[in-house]
Amino acid sequence: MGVLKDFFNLLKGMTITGKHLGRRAVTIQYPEQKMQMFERSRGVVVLLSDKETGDLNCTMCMLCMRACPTAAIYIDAPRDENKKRVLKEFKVDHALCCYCGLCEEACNFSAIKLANKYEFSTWDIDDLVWDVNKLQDVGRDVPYVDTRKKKPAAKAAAKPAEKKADDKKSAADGAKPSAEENKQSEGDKPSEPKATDTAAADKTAPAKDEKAVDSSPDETPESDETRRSADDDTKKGDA
Amino acid sequence: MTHDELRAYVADKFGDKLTLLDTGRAEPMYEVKLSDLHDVAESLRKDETLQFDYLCNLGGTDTGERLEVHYQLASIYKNNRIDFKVMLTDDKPSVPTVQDIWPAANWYEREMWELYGINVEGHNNLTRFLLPDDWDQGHPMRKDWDAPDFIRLPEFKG
Amino acid sequence: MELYPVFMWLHDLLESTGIGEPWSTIISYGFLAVTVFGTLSILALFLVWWERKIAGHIQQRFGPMRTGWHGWYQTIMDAVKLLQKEDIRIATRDKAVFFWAPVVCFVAAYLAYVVIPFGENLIVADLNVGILYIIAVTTFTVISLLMAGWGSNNKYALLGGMRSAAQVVSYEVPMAVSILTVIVFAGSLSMVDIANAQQGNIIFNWFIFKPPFGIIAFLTYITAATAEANRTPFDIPEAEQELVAGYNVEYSGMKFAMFFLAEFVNLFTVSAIAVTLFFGGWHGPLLPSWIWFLLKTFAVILLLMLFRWTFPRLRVDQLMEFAWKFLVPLTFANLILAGWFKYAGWHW
Amino acid sequence: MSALRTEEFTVNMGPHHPSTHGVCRLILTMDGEKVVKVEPVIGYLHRALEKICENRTYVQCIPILDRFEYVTAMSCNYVFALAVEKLAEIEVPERAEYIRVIMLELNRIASHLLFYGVTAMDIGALTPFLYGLRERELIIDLFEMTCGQRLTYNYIRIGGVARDLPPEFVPKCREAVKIITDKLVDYEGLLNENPIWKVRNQGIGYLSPEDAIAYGVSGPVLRASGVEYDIRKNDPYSIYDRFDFNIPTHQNGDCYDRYLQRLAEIKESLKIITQALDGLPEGEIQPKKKINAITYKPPAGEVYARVENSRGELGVYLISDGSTKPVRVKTRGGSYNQLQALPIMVNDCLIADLVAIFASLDVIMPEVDR
Repeated sequence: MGVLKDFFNLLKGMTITGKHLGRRAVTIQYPEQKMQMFERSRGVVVLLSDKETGDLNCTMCMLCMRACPTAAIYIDAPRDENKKRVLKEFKVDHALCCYCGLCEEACNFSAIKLANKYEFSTWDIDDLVWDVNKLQDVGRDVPYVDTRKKKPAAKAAAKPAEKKADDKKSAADGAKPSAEENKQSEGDKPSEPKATDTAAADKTAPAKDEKAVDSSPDETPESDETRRSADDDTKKGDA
Repeated sequence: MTHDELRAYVADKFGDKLTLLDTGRAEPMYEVKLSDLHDVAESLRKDETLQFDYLCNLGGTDTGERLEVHYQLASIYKNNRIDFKVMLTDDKPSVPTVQDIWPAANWYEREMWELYGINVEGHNNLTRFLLPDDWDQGHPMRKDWDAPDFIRLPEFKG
Repeated sequence: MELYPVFMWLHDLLESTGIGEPWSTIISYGFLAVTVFGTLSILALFLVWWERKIAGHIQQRFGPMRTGWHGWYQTIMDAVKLLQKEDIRIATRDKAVFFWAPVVCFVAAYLAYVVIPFGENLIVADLNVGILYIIAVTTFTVISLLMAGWGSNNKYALLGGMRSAAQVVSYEVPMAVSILTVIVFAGSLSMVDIANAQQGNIIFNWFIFKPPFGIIAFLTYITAATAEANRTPFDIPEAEQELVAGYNVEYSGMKFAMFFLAEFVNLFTVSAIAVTLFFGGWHGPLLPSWIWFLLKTFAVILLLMLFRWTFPRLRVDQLMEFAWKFLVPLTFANLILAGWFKYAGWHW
Repeated sequence: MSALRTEEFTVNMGPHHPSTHGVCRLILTMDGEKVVKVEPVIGYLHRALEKICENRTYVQCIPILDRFEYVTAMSCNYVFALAVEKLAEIEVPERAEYIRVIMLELNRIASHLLFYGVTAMDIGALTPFLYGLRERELIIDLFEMTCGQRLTYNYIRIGGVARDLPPEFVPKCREAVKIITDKLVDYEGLLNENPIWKVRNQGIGYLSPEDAIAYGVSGPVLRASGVEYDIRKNDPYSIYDRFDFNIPTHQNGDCYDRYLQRLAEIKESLKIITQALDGLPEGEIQPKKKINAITYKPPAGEVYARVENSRGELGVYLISDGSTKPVRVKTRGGSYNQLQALPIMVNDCLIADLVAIFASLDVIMPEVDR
């Protein structure tokens, strides 16, 4: 009886859907309920700050910029008279970003991260280009594992003398509203790692770091016209 | 048939029509002369021992110096793989179609014609394919192709 | 036994105020029409919401949740939105046909409610050919779908219109024949009489429990009715995966809403007929009659919704084949056998 | 009496049509409901991925190729990594190979579950779509937990994988395998024996094995035509030769068999995952000599790597000149050939059948257009 068999197969399908009728929904009501994001989820790009000092971890080595497959990161950090980099501009275009996480992997200083935050839509596509302040603000409460090698230890050793000088300054800044302090710290930032660099105890550490990063200190990354030679490249690859 | 046996068989069967390229890998890669292309392809397909009945991939390449067309073949029943390619040095590059041997080549050849400007003789339908119908800006996969809105990644100095 | 006394009462009341003859009749008819129209519109809106909720829960979603408690006024807001939307009219349309199609569809859907008994005394007019009238009037829908398909001047819409014409005409036959089986049982064409014939004996006087003809008639009826209401697995006129939206592909705004509401009114119609014919109409103990009627109707609608959210869609030729090669012979055999049994006087 | 002559007309199905899975345009020549001729028009999603890859370093190509076949982005990652590994003869650590196999097979299941839902939806049953996606979500969550993304993973890298599995991965993966195994009963109960499903699919869109091979059709579509050819077995890559699994085949080559074929493959993939989870060793996940994203240079040469993904043969033909950027990345996806073979499956079928055939091929347009 083919007809009866078909009929019961139809009924079987209906019992399956009917059974689901009484079950709980597996979806959630988004704006009210939010999913617990995984720790590794790659969302918005942020800049991380030092847990103690609150300054950017970024050393302006430009590795993230070079690792980015979509040219979403733009860094402008010319050198000052002491041949140290001064951060002028750090922009991430979230509209260009493909959230691949290569910048995070390229970074040796735990400075950039794809945080597990996802609510950053805007009305205007231009608002998706975040400057350093915004990147740092959003990144302040992002937990991360500090993988900076040696530096923290060296810093701790070199710190005390410096801390005092810094403390004074921050005490003076303390009275100012936070927004201004951000700006202030941004302005100060480049000078901060510089200070540690000059400390005698630290002399060797940066050199080692540079090697590991395989970006030499003499790089001038901005001049697009000058191609870097293939030979140079191989050397670095081998290093 | 192992790769070595395949090499030996092909050398025996085709002689200098198929030149083995040194790629350093197990799977053999051959170079074929443009004039022999269709014949070689047909005998690869028809040969009882080889039976390359399955066209994996076909496409053009611009190495910067010359254009190449590569063919990746497989045999379903004999379970072999073979690659061969043809170098095009002509100003007006052109290859014979292999559509009659592997119907699958149809779209691949159309794509190649469109993106590399390699003419395919005997193809039944060389019309715009991936690009817009009114495309008139040349063959974009060529290395020297450039267009005002084509953005390359910024070059970094070492 | 119908709403007619209400009409008479209203008519007399208006007469006594001295309005004069044509106006008192028009106003009292208008009152009746508005009552039916209002009830049905609310029912249709409710059904849209309910269907979305059922679909949601079958698929382990929530369905509408944003507007009010479990989104209860979602469809009202949808209707308001559709009212406000621009009425897009393509330039190449057949103007008159395009305009009248949704109107015909809407009116045809509502006309059936003249003879549907919602409860003991809740019927607009108890025609003695009630069921015949319903079959006649619901067929108007097909004209409207054809009009929509033709008037849109769109190939997809035309295909949808043609499909629906073929489908509705085909399924009209098994549907009418299965209804005839019930008429054989009841011996009357009046909806009220059919319902009354199933009174008493708890539920075992229902026509569905007249084995085997009742159950076969019900199954064939419900199949044909699904096709009549253009619902999955017979929703090929709109088949969104094939024809995008079929006949209403070019409609927007309120015109689309009219098609949409008419579809759900049709759903209620076929279920209400099923209840009247097979499930004892409004008869039931304790609760008021209209509550029984609505409960039974919603149960049938739930069944139809379960169909929709479980089954894939049939193809157009298979649909025809199923109607002509399976349903029509089956229903005719059923009718003839039922008539023979009745004539011979075996167990009825 | 002369025969009744009806006029053929042209219907433009797509690029924006609910059942063309993206933006494929099919120009149909129709005689009433009958499709006389179908001509696919593609290119609406052409993003010039191959050209973009020529302008990126090898590691940067991987996130670009994620977008090539985004439903199984893991195998896109993998096939490119495999090509470079073949080229540079990189030894991949054991643990990385196991993780790769787990990920590839999970991704295959996710893709087939999506197919299950989408095909059912194309044939008019809306509920299976949600059920399919519900279980797919489990897998996507596993991916997100491991690599941080839900669709474009950038996880399988040259020489290994990007990150090690999180500790909770293995138990959660086992749980997901168990749930999917249970839910498969529901899936089959809903559609397999459903008479409507059967009449809609059986005998529709027949593809003979000869035609399938000639048109380069691969994967489940090829195997549903009765050709037992699976690159995992016939040209083994990674560590597939260590696992015990079968290559299911079906003989009829119609839409129904293609559907059954994919359900059968889900079961085989579940088997592989269970075995891989059991055998997962400890150890490194990246080669000893780390691949630098910016400066990595494979030796000059050319290679064609191919893997079996849920849509068939996924291949990358890679030419390197020894610099940081590839000279040529030619990608090859299963959908390309499947779509090319669509016209030969459509012989005088109805428009509804065309939808069923198109759905049964499981074409992903970005893979066709690239």
